[in-house]
Amino acid sequence: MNRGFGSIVLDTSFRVLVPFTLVYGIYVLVHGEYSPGGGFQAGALLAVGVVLARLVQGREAAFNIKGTTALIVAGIGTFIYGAIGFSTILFGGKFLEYGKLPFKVHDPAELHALGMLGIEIGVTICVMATIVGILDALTRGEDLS
Amino acid sequence: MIQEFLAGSLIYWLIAILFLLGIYGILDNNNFMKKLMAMNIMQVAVILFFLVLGQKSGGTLPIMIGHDNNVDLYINPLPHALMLTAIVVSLSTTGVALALLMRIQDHYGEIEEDDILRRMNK
Amino acid sequence: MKKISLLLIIIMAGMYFYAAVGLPLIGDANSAPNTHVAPRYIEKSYEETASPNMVTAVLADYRGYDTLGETTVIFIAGLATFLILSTAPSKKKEEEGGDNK
Amino acid sequence: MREQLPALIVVVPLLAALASPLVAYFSTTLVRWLSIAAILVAHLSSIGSLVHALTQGTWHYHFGGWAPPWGIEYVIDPLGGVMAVLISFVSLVVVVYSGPFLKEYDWLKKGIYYALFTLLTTGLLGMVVTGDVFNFYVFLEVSSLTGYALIAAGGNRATVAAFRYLLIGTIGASFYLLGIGYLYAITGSLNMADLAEKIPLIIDSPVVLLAVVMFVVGLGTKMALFPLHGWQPDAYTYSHPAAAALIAGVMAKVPAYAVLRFFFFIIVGSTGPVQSALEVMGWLAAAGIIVGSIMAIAQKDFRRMLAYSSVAQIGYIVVGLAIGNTFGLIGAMLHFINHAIMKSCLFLVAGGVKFRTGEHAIEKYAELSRKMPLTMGAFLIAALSMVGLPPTAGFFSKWYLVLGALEAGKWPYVVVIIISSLLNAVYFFRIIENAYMKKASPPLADKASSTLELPLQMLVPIVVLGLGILVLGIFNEQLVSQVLQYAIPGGGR
Repeated sequence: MNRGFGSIVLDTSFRVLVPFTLVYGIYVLVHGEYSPGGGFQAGALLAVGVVLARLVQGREAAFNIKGTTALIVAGIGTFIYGAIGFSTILFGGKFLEYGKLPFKVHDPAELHALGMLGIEIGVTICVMATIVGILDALTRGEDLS
Repeated sequence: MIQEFLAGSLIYWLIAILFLLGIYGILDNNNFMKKLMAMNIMQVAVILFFLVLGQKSGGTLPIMIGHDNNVDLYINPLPHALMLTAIVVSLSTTGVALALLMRIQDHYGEIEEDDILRRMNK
Repeated sequence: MKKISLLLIIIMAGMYFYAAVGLPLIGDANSAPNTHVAPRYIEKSYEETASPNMVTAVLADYRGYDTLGETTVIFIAGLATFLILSTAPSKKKEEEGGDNK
Repeated sequence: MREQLPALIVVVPLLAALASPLVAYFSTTLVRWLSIAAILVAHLSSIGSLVHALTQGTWHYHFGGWAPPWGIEYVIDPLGGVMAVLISFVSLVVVVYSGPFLKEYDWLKKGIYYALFTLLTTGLLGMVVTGDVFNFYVFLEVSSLTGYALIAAGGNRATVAAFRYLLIGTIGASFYLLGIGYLYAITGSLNMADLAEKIPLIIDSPVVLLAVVMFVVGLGTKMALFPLHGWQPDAYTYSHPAAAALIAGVMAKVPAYAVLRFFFFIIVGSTGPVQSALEVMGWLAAAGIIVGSIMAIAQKDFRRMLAYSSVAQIGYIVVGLAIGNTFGLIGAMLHFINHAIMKSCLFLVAGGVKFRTGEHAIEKYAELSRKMPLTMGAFLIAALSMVGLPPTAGFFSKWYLVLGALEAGKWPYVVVIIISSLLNAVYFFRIIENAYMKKASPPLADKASSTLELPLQMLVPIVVLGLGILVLGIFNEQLVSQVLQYAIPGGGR
C-alpha cells in the first residue's frame, strides 16, 4: 500500500478520473439542498480522490493527506459545525438558530439555507478527513513488517 | 383479508425475522468476523423498519416539485433523516470493530472466540 | 446454550408477529407518523428554510443538533481507529496478554 | 448567557473535544487544561441548571428555536439536573487524575485520549438532559463508541473485551432504537413530553407491550442487568486504567436513569405492561445481587472483583425502581449518587495501587496501609460504604431501600439486601485484612520516586472522593429533603 500500484494505464486514467471526482464531490455538496445529496456523500466523494491517489501513486503521492493531519482536519471540520451553532448563541439566538446569523438577505429563510450550507461544509471536511485518516491507520501496519 | 395482510403487514414479519436472524447470528457464530456481519444485518433490519414507517401510498420523494406543498404528495421525510443518522452510526461502529479485529488478529493470530477466550483466561 | 438462545429467539419472534397487528399498514396516509409531526415539515420547510429538499431541511435544520452528534460519531470513529491501531506494538512478541495483569 | 446554560452543559465539552487534536499538536499541557476547563464549565452549568430547576421549575431549551415536537429540546428537571451534576463531577475528578498515566504518550495519543474522554462525558451528559428519544440514541452511541475505544486502549486483552462489548452493546442500542421505532409507529412523535401525553391513551396496545420489552432488553444490556451482564467484568477489568473510574462508575448508571425516565415519566399508566416489566426486572436484579456478590468473592484480581460487585450494585438501583414507592425511588436515586462516587473512588484506588506497585492481585495488597496511608484510608471509607456501615453514604441508600420494601410488603427484597451486605463484608474485609494486618512476604516492588505516596494529581482526586462519601453520608438528610424528593416522579415543583 505504501508503494502504490502505479503503471502507465493507471497513472493516465488516474489523471483523468480524479478532477471529475473532486468536482462532482463539490457539486453534490452545494446541491444538497435541491436534490439528494449533502455533506456525508460529498465527503465520501472527495475522499475517493485522495484514496485513489494513495492507491495509484503510493504514500509519496503529490496530493496526499498524512494520517495525523487528517485527524486534526476532521476535528476542525466538526468544529466548524459546532462553531456555527455557537455563533448563533453569541448573536442572541438559541444553539443552531440560523435565523440569527449576521448576514444581509431579503428573506429570513435564506439565512437558514446559508447556515445549512455552512454546516454541510463542516460535515464534508470531517467525513473526507476521517476516511483518509482511517485508511492511513489501517495501512500503517504494513510499515512494520 | 389475506391480500391486506400481504400488502400491509407482512413486511413487519419479514423485518422481525431479519432482525432476529442478525441476533441469532451474533449469539451462534464462533467467528468474530461472522458476528460482525450478523450485527450489520441486524442494524439494516432496524433501518428498514423506520423507512417502512415513512412510506405513504401515492407519495413521491420528499423533494419539492415547483411550489406544491400538498401533504399527500410527498412521503414522510422524518424517518429518512433519522435513518441517515443511524446509517452513519452503524458505519462508524463497523469501522471501530474492524480496527479491533485487526488488533486481535495481530496479537492472537486468529479470530475464533472460543480459542481466544481460553487463551485469555489461562 | 444454543438451544436456549434459539428458544429465546422463537419467543421473541412470536412477540413481534403478535405486535405487528397493532402497527399501521404500510403506505397508510392516515397513520400516526404521517399525520402527527411530519406534515409541518412538508408544508412549511420551503417557507422556513428555503430548501426544497425536505430531508436536508429536517436533517440540517429542524433536527440539526442530531446531525452534530452524528458528525461527532464519525470523528470518534476516526479517533478510535487511530488509538486502537497505534497502541499496537503489533509485531513485537510479548507474553500472552501480559500487559495488563 | 444565562438562558443558554442547558446547551452549554453539552456544547462546551463537545467543542473542546473537537479542538483537542489541534491543540495537542501545539501543546500537550494546554490540551489537558482545556479538557479540565471544559468539564468544569459543564459542571458549573449543570449546577446552575439544577438550581434553576429546583427554584423555578422545569427548564426547557429549544435547539434552533424550533418548538417541540418538531425540533429537539433539552429538559432540565430535578432528576436530569442531579444526574448531570453527578456525571460532570465524577468526570472532573477523573480527568484530573488521569494525567500521570499518560506520561509516556506522544502528543497525538494525548490529544486523542483527552478528546475521547471529554466526548465520553459529553455523551453521558447529553443522555441525561435530553428531552428527545432519538437524540438520546445519538448520544448513547457517542458515549458507547468512546467507551469501546477507551476500553480497547488498555492493552491486548482489552481489545477482545472491547470487541465483545461492542457486539453486545450494539445489540442493546439496536433494541432501544427499534423500541422507539415502535413508539413512533403508533404515536408519530419522538418528543418525550409529547409521548407521555399520547401513550396513556393506548397503553393496552400490543405495540406498547413490545416497546417496553425492547427497552428492558436494550437498556438492561447496556447497564449489565443480571443475565445480560456477560460483557461487563472483562470490559471493566481491562479498560484503560485512567478512564476506568468513569467507565465503571458512571456509564452503567445512565441506562438505569433511562429506565427511570421511561417507565415512570413517559410510559405511565396504572394498568399495562410497565408494572409487570418492573416486577420482572426487580426479580432479575435480586438474583443479580446475590450472584454478583458471590462471584465477587471468588475473584483474585481487585478490579475484576469490583466489576462483579457492580453487577450487584446496579441490582440495588433496579430493586429500588421495582419497589416503586417514594422510599424505594429515593433509595434508588441515592444509590445512583452513592454508588457512582464509591465505585469511582475504588477504581481510582485500584489505579493508584497499580501505578505505585504495578499489581492488581488482591494478595499483593499486603502492608499497603503503611506505604499508602491516604489511598488506603479512602479505600477503607469506600469499602465500609459498600458494606453499608452507618456514618458512610452507602448505609442510607440501603436504609431507604429496606424502608421502601417493608412499606410495599416485599419481604424477599429485604432478605436479599441483608444477605448481600454480609457478602459485601466478606469480600471487602479480605482486602482490608490484607492491607492493614498482613505482612508482605517478599517486600513490595516500589515504582515511586517522590516522597509522596502518589503524584499529587492522583492523590487529590482519591482523597476528594473518599471525603465525598463521608460528606454525602453526613448531609444525606439535607440532600433528600432539598433535592431528591423533587426529583422522583410526582414530586416535581
